Amino acid sequence: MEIKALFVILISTIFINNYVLSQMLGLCPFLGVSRKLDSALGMGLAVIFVMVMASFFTFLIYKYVLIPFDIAYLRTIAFILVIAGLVQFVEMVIENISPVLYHSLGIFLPLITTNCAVLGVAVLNTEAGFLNGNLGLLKAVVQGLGAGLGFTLALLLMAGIRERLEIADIPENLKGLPITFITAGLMAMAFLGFSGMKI
Amino acid sequence: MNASILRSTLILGLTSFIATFALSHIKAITYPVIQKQERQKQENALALVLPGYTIGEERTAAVGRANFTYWTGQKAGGNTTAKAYAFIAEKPGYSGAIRTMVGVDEKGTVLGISIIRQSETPGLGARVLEAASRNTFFQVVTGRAHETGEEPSPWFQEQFRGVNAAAKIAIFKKGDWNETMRDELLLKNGVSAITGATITTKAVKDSIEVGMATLRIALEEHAKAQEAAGK
Amino acid sequence: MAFTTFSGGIHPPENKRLSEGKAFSNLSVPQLCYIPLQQHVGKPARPIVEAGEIVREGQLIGLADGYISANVHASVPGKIVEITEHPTVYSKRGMCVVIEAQGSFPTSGRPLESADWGSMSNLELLNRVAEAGVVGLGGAAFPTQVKLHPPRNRQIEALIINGSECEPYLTVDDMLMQTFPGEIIEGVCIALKILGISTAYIGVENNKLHAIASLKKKLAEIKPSENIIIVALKTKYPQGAEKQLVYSLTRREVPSGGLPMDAATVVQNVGTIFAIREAVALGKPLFERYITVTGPCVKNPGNYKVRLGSRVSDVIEECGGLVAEPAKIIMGGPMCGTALDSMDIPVVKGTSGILVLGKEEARPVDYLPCIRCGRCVAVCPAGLVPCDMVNTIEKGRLDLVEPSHPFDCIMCGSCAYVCPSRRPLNHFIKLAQEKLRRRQKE
Amino acid sequence: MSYYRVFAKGIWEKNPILILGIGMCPTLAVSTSVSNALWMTLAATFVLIFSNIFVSLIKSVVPSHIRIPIFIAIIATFVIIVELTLKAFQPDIYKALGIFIPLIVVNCIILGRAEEFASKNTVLPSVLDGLGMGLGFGLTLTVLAFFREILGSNRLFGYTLIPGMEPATIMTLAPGAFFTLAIMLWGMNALKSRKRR
Amino acid sequence: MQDDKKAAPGLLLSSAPHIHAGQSLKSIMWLVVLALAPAAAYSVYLFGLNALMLIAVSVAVCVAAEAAFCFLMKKPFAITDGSAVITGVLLAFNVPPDAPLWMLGIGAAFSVIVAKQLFGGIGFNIFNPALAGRALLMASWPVHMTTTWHRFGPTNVLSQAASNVAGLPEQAYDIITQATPLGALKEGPKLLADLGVAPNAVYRTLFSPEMLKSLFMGNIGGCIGETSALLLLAGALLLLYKRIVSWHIPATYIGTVAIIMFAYYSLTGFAYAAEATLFHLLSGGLVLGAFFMATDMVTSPVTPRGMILFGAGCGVLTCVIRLWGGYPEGVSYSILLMNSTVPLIDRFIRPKVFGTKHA
Repeated sequence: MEIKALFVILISTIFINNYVLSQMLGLCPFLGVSRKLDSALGMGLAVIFVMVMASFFTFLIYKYVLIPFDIAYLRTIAFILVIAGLVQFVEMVIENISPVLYHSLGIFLPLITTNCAVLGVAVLNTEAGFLNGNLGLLKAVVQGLGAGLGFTLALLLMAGIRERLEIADIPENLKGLPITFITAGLMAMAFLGFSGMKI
Repeated sequence: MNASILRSTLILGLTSFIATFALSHIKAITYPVIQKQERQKQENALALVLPGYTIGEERTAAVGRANFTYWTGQKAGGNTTAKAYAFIAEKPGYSGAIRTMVGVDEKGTVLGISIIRQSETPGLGARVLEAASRNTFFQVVTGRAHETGEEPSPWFQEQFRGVNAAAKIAIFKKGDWNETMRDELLLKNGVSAITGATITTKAVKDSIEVGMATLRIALEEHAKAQEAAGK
Repeated sequence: MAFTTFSGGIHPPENKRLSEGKAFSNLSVPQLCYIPLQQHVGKPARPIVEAGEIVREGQLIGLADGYISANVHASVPGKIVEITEHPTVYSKRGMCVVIEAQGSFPTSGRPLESADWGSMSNLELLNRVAEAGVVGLGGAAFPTQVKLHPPRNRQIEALIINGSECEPYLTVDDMLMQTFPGEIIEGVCIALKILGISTAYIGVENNKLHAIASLKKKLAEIKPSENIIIVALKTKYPQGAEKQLVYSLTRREVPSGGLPMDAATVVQNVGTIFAIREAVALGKPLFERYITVTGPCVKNPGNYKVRLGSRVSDVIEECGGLVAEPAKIIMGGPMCGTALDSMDIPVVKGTSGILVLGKEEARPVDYLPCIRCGRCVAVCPAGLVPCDMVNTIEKGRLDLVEPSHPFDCIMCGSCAYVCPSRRPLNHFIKLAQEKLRRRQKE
Repeated sequence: MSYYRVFAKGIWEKNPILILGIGMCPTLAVSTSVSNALWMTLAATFVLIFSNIFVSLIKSVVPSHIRIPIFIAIIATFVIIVELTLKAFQPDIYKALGIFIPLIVVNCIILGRAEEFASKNTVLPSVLDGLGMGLGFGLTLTVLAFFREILGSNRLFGYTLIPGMEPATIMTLAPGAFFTLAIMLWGMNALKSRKRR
Repeated sequence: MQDDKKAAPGLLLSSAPHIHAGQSLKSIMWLVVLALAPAAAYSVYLFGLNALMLIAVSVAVCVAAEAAFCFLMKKPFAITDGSAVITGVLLAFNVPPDAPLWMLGIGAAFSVIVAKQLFGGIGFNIFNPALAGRALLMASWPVHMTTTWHRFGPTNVLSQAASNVAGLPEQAYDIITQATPLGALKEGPKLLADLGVAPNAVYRTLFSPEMLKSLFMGNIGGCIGETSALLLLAGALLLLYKRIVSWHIPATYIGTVAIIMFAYYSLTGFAYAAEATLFHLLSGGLVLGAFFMATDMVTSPVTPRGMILFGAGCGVLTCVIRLWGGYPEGVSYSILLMNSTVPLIDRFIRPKVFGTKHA
């Protein structure tokens, strides 16, 4: 039962409520880092990693610090500082452990602090109504994972498409951001096919 | 080096302190308002589904696995006091749960419903909230707006008024409901589905039926408990 | 029976019936001969005659200049009018030796004495090939002595004879195999001796059953000590492309960027083998060759022996002239040949045929955008994705082309043949190859 | 740079959304109706101006290596102020804007202005800069919302526009947001390239 | 040059090859139109004049929109290439037969301009224009897209089958006969159980041999072009024979759906596993989608292996949406979703380059 619930959360956050294409979160990196497939993959992996970590820590802080001390209204400031600190920490750790990994992920890490999808997942984990019911720690982490995977999926698809659009006869003034938005719109339309899905 | 770290820590700490201090003040100001708002919202919903009734106590009963919350209402009319109840009904609709506040009288006749939460498809299921707006934008800006105090209630919710929740409620495909359909539909204890959103309609209908059944059990248990306490 | 083949390829209408089975006939000697000094890959030959000089038939007039080059001989006896620039199939202004025919023809009509090549050394044989100016007659025109003399560190295991003639319309190799099976087998033996090996495969497409039969019959008669195997191949274009032929016969892939010798093989066209045999056994320089003159616009299509340096206009006239307005005159086959802008261009060693197409047959010049139908991918024998590669090239993004292996394109033109948008895909790839090569040099 | 220029650049030549291409998430997510857009503008501009003020005030005190956390803390404080105020006094708007109120914290426009402008300028220009940027953001957002509300719900400020017309629901959904902004950006590029010529 | 009289100025100069297989963009496009023609004609017979009007409006708007856009953008316009006509026909094929004309007009303009021309016109679009148009309509006017099904008289097979179910209340009759077959399958049992009809009665009706035969022949409700599997297959055979469509995508698409559906119904212990599988293959837009829309050359992979992956992906998504999704039908959404993966498929699935070790 538990496993099934986790699976449902995972599928929902990847496909049905994709963070980028249906919730419109994390659009800045989605637009900024989708020009090349390689960097899209790097960014995606970094985001997955940070989202899982952030879900874990912010949930603990929310449940065991903010709620007991009745300072839940401070969650925004608490979460963003935790995420900023986390990103900094992860950056340092990766740099020490694996320079290769740091080389491929490192440049994206500072960008993640201001990725609203990361703060978004942390905040949404604390909203009782989201995804039918209160989330436990495990569910929060799975939601973080799903959000990261969904973000990465959208990012990779977009990067593939944009690499192909490099050589398309797009009207001059539409090149760059506008056509990317059109593509995102069409992708979002395709993702509407998942709406109303019940697993 | 050490001095700079110390200074940084000090500044960070000071900033946090000031921020927290300021925020706690803001919170002190806004919290009562927020709580009042939330209470107000519930009262409004209850007033909407139990029109003319005085809201009594809020009761919670353990029915089945979950806790069931309901409210009692009373209306003094003539020599008798009419009793009524309100409860929250919930069923998964097309996407996500649909939560409805339902008011019924003692016989189970629906006095009013109010959909509190839904995330149905815009243009289809989300039309459970659709109300025919009396004024158009141009009427408003040209100052020819109808003089009406409140917005009309959504037709989908309106049509439940008078339906017997204790019996099976039938769903018909008659298109958008209007006042002229009321008698014909009530005769069959039915409602008209939202075009293209039968699932949503059925979810609301089912939730009301189930909620009504649960309410009955809860009331019986309450009566039993009262009896036991009385002895 | 499943015939051995490669993956990809196309089945264009063969259109060989026009000239198929028509016995060779000699075209009369042209009055004026324009003999290009460049008839091969590599450096042009150095002229060793001057205007006004009288030359014999078969006399050396251009000397191979460098390692990759080939001798050029006079194809008619007569007086050298001038040595001048003249359009050739390789260049708009190629140096040509112009000979006005006069005097006697010692070689024509009389059978030549066969030399005892069996007693000669390898080097001696190779020299005879080089002296005769033999180059690849299939169209590539690579100097044959170079090909027959691979570097020491390369182990060669088999000689492969290309009798596929997969180009539509052309029938000259087919007729060579039908007419001169004995000579070809002798040529194979010579080439094997030069290479110092004993295995040869002759790959013939299964639409040339007569050729296969006559070769097999002759082989049974001669019973050479060498191991010569005649293999019927599936009829498919480009069966005769070197790398595909090697793969079909040996299941070995010539590595990307490599030559057949990297797959331990040497490939020679049957026409070249015939020329090797004439050079070695008869001591006859390469100054004439068999070609197919064909196409719906030619009055008497057929297979002819032509003196090198004959102009296309003369050749066509000798074949009865044109019966319809030509849209395109092509030197070589319709898939790989070159479209000519002038009928003054002379026949060279690498000319396997002259094809005159009408408006109906010729592929139009205009093309449309790619619709990514994937046909080019399905037919590409090199396993490339021509459509994507060319879309990138078309947009000038040469920086993105490299990963799609542009240098593995063998220019067979299968992609352009099937492209519904009529895009000149292989042409674009060729341009990209040239640009990339230039860039690499810089 | 004159005060006027400091103020006006955010509206057109350095419009955060149309030119700089930042702050996309709230732009797209809350532009379903004009009133949402106006409230979002108000909220964001409030945070923008006050964080700019405080950043410019403390810029000389803060060591550069911890400036980002400090800026974030300042911004977050004002975001929470906005959050609580809206929740108390405009609960419906708070519900409609939802998660995008707390997410003002990570809006690139605000941190960007703090980092790029307020930390280098005095208070008055910082206020003007914040106001200009907020206006530029709001203007774009409102135009976007204007079209989306009309086309997507046949309404303007919540009132029915043309009775009987069937609106295209997609305009209220994510794809509609993407398409409308794309068209706005397209028009912007066309204007720019015409000016260049 | 000495002999000027022999110069031939009328000669075409172009690169090799000098001959061509003959099939052109134009001939391909018009053959596709021809292959769609029987289904179009039948839809007019089945649904009446409105179907004809819808097809005509859709085609006209597509062509006009393309012409207008090309004129405004000063691009050459090739009406004869027929691609806009195909988009128009396919879009009309994907809407209910009683849909309003104005709606289809908007969808057609969107298909051609946004989904195709903004990306650079023919050959550059990422998404199938007709399906993008349909998705737009689906999200914009869901009521028209999901409820304007043609109401058949009592001669229709669903009506007849429904009247065979014992004790079917009037409302239940409506529920079965007003929906498409897939809609009836998805929502029918649930809605009817409410009215006291056992789900098995519904299944018996839906999976009866007459029903399956009707699905094959096309005497059934549904979108304009999807009803007759027989006529669509006839058109598809023409395209297969002319090698305009290769087997890879349709075969893997339909095959995947068959395998998953059969596995699903068998594993859940459903009594009519085989019939249900056949029902899924013949109903909805599967045949239309697999042969005419998933195979759209521009928006599908170029390599055979890529096509197989693409077809299988379409099949999996279609099953997922049909079995668990909110919509009864998932063909068009699954093709659209797979369209967005094509650049990645094409990038990572390439043929093995001759003479190299790896692909």
